[in-house]
Amino acid sequence: MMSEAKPHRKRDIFVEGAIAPSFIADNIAKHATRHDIGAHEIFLGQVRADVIDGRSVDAIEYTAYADMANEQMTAIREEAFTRWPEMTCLHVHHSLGTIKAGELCFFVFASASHRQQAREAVAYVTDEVKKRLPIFGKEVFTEGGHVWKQNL
Amino acid sequence: MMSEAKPHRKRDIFVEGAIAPSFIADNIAKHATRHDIGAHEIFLGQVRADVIDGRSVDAIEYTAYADMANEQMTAIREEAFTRWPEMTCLHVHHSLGTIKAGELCFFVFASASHRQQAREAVAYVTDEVKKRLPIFGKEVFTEGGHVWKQNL
Amino acid sequence: MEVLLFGLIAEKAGADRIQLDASSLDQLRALLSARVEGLAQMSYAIAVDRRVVQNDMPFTGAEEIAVLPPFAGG
Amino acid sequence: MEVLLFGLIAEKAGADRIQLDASSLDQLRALLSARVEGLAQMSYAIAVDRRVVQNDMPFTGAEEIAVLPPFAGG
Repeated sequence: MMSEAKPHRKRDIFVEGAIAPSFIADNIAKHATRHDIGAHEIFLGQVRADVIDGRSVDAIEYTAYADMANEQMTAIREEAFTRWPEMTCLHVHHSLGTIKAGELCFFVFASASHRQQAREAVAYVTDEVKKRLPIFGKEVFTEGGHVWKQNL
Repeated sequence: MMSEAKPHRKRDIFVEGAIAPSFIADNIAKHATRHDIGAHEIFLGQVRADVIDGRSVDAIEYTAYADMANEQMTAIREEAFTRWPEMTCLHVHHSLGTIKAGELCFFVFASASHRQQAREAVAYVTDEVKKRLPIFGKEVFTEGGHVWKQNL
Repeated sequence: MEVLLFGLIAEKAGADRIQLDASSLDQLRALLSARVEGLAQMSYAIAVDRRVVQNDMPFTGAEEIAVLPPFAGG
Repeated sequence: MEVLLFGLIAEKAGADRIQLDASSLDQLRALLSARVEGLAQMSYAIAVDRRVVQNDMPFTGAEEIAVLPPFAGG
């Protein structure tokens, strides 16, 4: 929690494998000591079993240019803390490796005294991560074969 | 999960005491079988230790006109499912009883294929619950005494 | 008829339900003001059968009546 | 210089890093097109020292160069 005072500190957003619901719960629970927080907003990305040309996505294999992604994330964090000064904490985690359909791959978590700032920050950070972070996703089909996922 | 097909079913949003992070995790985990979900959005309300006229809020004691609140919630749910038809699930829980500063009292959870619908639905439902549900909060001070909380 | 009271209003009245005989919403407001000290200065709403009602209306006596101070959910 | 490849482009090239000697961004693009089959038809970006660069620029040889297919995070 003390790290919140230093939004510019270098962080690694990447975790190997899916994001466990218990990890999310632990992260939420850590904020119980912060009595200035009134609102938490969370976004979670879950792998969909999309059907593409008759084949069904079984999993996404995520890779990333991690150094660049973490640098971009640091910039996005700074933008968000500037724009929403009442935000007290911002946590972002993204999976690497094979994430099966139904598993969680992306976790954005902002806290603030009031809900508007947390809500807007999560929307901004979620959208910017998808746009600016060099993360690559290979959608692997149950029937064999794959396609490369593409945001927008 | 099967209940999602019947958004009009009567539900009780109230839980006695604080909302545990493990309850949130369990709720998230239940959606792993829904492979059409790509996005979850969550709002959590946490009790702040606000300082009011020099006294510090230790806890909020929540009471409600539960029958009316649940009827209003059913109406809000129907509005949300009409407005965001790609939303697959919507869960809302609110605490009754004494919730200490730092504890969670309010949980709004929407899931959809894509993030925009889940995001907008959570914002709408959170705001409408605060406006339309007859829930009352007595802010109890560490130093003794209390004031009645008031939204807006 | 039984009238449900909540929050600050229940506190002021010293009860979470009171008996009043009102044949209309306006009459109920008058009786409540006499019964609950300071109510006239408070912000409150009246719900009839679990819906907030603003305008005067007659009561049959079978309604569920509640007096609601400002909401504070969330 | 070593050039980092990712995702679809690494797959097409059959490697996640290749050696190329380019003295500018434009020269790099030309060398990449010759080296990675179908690259000209693909959408990709080039990052120099972890920033996407659009316009031609000279290289000293000390840059960290990466070739990035469309992003898919989230």
